[in-house]
Amino acid sequence: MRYRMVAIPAIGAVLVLAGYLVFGNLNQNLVYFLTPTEAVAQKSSEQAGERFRLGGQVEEGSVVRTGAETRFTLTDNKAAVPVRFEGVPPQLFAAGIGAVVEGAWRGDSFYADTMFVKHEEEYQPPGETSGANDKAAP
Amino acid sequence: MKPRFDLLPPLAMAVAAVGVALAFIAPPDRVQGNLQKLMYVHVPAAWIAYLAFVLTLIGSIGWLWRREPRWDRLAAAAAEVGVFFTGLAIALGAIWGKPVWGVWWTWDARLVTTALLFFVYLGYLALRRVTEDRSDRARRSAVFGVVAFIQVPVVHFSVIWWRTLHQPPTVLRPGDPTIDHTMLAVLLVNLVGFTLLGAWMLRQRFRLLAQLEDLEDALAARDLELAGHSIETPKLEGRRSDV
Amino acid sequence: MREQWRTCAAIAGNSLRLERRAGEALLVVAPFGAVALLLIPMAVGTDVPLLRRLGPGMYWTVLLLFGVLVILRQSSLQSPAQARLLALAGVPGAIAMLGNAVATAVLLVAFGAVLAPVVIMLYDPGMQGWPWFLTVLPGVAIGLALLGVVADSLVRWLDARSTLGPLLIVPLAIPLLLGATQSWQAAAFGASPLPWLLLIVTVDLILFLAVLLAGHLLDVVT
Amino acid sequence: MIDFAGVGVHVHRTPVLRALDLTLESGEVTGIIGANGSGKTTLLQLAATLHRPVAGAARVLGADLSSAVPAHLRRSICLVGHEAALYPHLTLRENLRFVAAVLGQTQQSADTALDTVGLGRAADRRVRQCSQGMVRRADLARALIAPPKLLLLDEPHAGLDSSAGDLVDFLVDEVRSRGGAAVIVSHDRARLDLVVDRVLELVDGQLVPVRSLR
Repeated sequence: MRYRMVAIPAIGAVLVLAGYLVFGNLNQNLVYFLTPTEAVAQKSSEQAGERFRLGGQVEEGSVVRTGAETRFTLTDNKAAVPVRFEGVPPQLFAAGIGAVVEGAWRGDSFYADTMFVKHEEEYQPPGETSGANDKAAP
Repeated sequence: MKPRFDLLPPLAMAVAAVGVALAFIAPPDRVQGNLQKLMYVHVPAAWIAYLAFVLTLIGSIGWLWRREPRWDRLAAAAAEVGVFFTGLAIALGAIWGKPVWGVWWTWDARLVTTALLFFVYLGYLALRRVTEDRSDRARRSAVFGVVAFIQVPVVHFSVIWWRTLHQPPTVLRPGDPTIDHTMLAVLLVNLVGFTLLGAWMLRQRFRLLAQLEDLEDALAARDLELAGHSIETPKLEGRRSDV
Repeated sequence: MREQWRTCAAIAGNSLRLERRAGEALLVVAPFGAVALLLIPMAVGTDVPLLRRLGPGMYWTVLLLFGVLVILRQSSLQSPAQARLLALAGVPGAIAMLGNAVATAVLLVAFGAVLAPVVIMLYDPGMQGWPWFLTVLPGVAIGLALLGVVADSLVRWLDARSTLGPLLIVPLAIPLLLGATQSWQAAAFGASPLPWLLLIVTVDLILFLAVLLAGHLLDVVT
Repeated sequence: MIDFAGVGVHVHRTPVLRALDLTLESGEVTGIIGANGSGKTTLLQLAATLHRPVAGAARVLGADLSSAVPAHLRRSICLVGHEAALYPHLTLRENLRFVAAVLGQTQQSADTALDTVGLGRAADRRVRQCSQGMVRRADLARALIAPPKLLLLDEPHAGLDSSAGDLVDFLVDEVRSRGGAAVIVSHDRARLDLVVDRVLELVDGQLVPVRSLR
């Protein structure tokens, strides 16, 4: 085929780009949520009511459920943001778990109406406290 | 052909039955409880779906390379099996997701790509259905089968970068699997059982397609009248109105 | 080789001239898309901060869904007699497809350029990173156009082509849609949209290769 | 130029031609007649390398039709069907110049061709504003841009006045004098017999000789 002189460089370029996209260290930059530290820092410059996503760890002992509302604190161990979530949280939602909420600042609290829970990849029978990884380790 | 004992159906049913029975006996998950047992069907269904789409790719490439109808039949049968199991995996995932995640559906990478796979290969099957001529159908669907599959990894990765919430791979990852070993054993039995079931379905569809093509050929051979023969001279006698 | 590119340019020019005469893409599809942008806020509510966030996403969704109408117009423009003419002129399938893709890409860029002010006016989205848009739009247009010519030749001469074409195109256009919307969002969150732009370029290249290598297979005339 | 032996052709899975034999030498012009639906158009499309035979051996300009036909051979075939290959929105000149461009010819050759068929003054009219006969003439002008080795005409006389009918004779003589060959399908026996060397009738998917009127 006479297209070879066009096709071969194109295949090369695809391989290089695909390799860069898959193995290049980009994945961290691609999930867009603000950490509590960033959210607090941006708070003054944000327009009131601007929606964004906030992600962090649910602080131990901070979860309070009152009727349709759940209050808790999201933290990244440097800053903490009080969150009021309206709606039914996912069953896995608990203190200590990673969560991303979507909503806006209202006063000093973050009012959220959507929540994603970071699901853990471990499946364990009840009663065991350590992961299979630890058990199998020499 | 001499009828001979066929091992695949009884074997597939037996292993799948043992797998399902083991799933009832297996311990419930610490966090998710008995809900986690859906995994024993959900994971094999998704696995077979992906495997089937790989077979569609192989069939498509095979047809383009050798131009033999059996490759086209393989691609078609695999796409049907794949669409069925993708649908099953999505439905089971939704049933499992409602209590665990709190929603039937969540905008997570794995879910979105699986649903898109479903629609891409539904389009593949629709393309096959509306194309009349057999070799034309084989050519068009082989090209689409290859183009669609090249795009699938691109879609997969782009959606992963979009939002990451589905759990990372549990079994297929470097190092020791992060799953209890009893559970892993049960899951593996189910994987084997469902793969055998999928292979059985694939083989049945493959044979049925071959028979349909034979039937088509027989019908075509019976009616070999030339197209021009059906046209007659206009019948004008007794229709003239010259009063 | 050079002669083939000249043929490719002739086909693209002819396709664009036809469009200028018939005026279908820009005079019919563009207002249709603008009406859709006007309808969405009526359906989801006229909450200004919400619409500001939805704006870029709506823009790209409308560009993709209504762009399909622009993309699939090739098969309605060419009669079997004209297809036979091209085949007997010895034009390779890949060259004819690339020529049509060039014309479609130009039309999609024009379509996008018409829609952009409508979105800015109606939705008032954040304008951070707008210079990136100038590279993202052609990238998306080229990808959609290439995907379009592949799908178009797959459904050519089929009765169901007007409905089957979009079903084949839209699911595979997801990387382009994500690349476009996420590069906008990355700019809004102060991250670099470059990875998403690279994704779009990768998809464009893959589809270009698909056209080049599969062109002769899809070149059916009778 | 054409060598068909026992060729069968199916269109949409329906058999149209069966066990057809045809040989056409360089410089030869053959006329084809036949009832409606007898497969005349399919025969011309087969000669234009646009069908793949399901049976028999078919060669056109030396190329075997059971595999891909090289582009440069296809370029020396000109098929003028009963449906004109012109874009209705473009002018006659734009249409012919496009044909010239894809054939690798100059724009001048397109303008000259239009002049030759008597459409030089109507060249800037759009096809949809032209009469049926004008469209026919413009479609025939395609054969003048780059003289073909094999000219295939499907009902060229339909809708043409007598002066334009002479145009068909001119085109055929032009091709013949350059060592090419032509196949003409027509119902106009009177005109047909003036230009062709022999007339064949397509009956039951096969060709049978017909006595000339001359």
